[in-house]
Amino acid sequence: MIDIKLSPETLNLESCNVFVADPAAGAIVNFIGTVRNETKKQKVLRLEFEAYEKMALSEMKKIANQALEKFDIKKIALHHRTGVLDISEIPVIISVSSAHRKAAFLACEFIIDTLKQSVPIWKKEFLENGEYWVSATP
Amino acid sequence: MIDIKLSPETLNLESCNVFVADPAAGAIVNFIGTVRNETKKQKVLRLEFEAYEKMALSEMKKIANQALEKFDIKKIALHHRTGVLDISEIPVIISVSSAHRKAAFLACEFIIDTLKQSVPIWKKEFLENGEYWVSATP
Amino acid sequence: MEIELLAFGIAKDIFGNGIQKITVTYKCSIKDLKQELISKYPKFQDLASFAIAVNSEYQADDFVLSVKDEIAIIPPVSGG
Amino acid sequence: MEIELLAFGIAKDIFGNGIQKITVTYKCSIKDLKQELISKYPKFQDLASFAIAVNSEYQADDFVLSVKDEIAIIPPVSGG
Repeated sequence: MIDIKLSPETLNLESCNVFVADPAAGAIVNFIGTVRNETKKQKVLRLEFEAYEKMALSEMKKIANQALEKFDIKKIALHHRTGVLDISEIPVIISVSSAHRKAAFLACEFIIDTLKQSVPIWKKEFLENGEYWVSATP
Repeated sequence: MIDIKLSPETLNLESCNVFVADPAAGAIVNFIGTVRNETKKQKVLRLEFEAYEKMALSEMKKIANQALEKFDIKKIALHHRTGVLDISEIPVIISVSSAHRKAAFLACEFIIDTLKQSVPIWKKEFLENGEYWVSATP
Repeated sequence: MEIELLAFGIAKDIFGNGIQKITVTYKCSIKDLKQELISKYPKFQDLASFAIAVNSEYQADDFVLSVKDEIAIIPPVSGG
Repeated sequence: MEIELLAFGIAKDIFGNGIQKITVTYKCSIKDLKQELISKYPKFQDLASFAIAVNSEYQADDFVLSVKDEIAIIPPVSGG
């Protein structure tokens, strides 16, 4: 079972964990992305996330389904934020439940690694000397 | 910075994540243990956790300090419950923050793996046919 | 034929717009579209890479576009 | 000398008590204590293993006990 969300509103960890809770689960692993105050030794003021929403949701769903196939896990919640985020705000939450912990750790890492490769969401960094789309140029 | 707790009260994930939050962190990883309704194909009714409290706290602190030395992480919260727990209740929460996610995943797994090997806490399973101290006998 | 391109991230900045019409040859492939884009908007060459999605799916260079498709330019993603 | 042992988990069940006094030789090592325990309480032999902690630290078999130490029997742990 998967719960996918893309939203301009503050993400809610508790609702992710309530979704993945399962009496047959012995473990829940969460990955919570948080906006860092620094990148490559430069001060970050804030970030902005833009998404190709329809495709982002469909790619997020694909990744969650791949994770369910690859790992012995129960449920996944995968929520991503859009819009302007300040330092320490949360762009992404991944919650995975499993009977045994190893599978939940592996699935959670797989999901965030794959999301960063394929989901059409773009991050703009606002630094003191200007704005940059992350990874856009070599 | 580490926050260690051993308590008969319901554990609180939010307070763990508030503790580890850091403007220089880009990732928080949580491991949440949950009581499974089954073990080795037998129905579990509930669990009871007993701790040698003084030593458990000192071993938990050692593990957290080892994790801080081994991995490039910021902060750790490690909370363990004692007493009787029903299905889906939470015996343990580990929260780790880091600049880059890989270190938080590795530290979180290291902490739970090591806790299960060395911290003097004992789990009794209440099954339909009796009560058993987990792993006590071969 | 004239097609409509959705643009995101740095691609939107290059066009100055989130939707851009562009004229391409009939039976234009993704490879042809990429060449057309680079020739009309040389800044696309500065990107680390860019992909084309058709109807919300990544498609390879030999995929042939049709006027009815929803075509999007996907510069390097950076979610999470 | 008489020492006091803290017992947890299955060790507490074997003693029927969380604290158990036991008489051992002067300069008793952890190895000696384990042998004494197994001879007085044969059920200790059924355990997968058990360790001894002195003043909240695991100690090896050659560690010599003193009356003032806080000595605990640590059967296989199973937290988490």
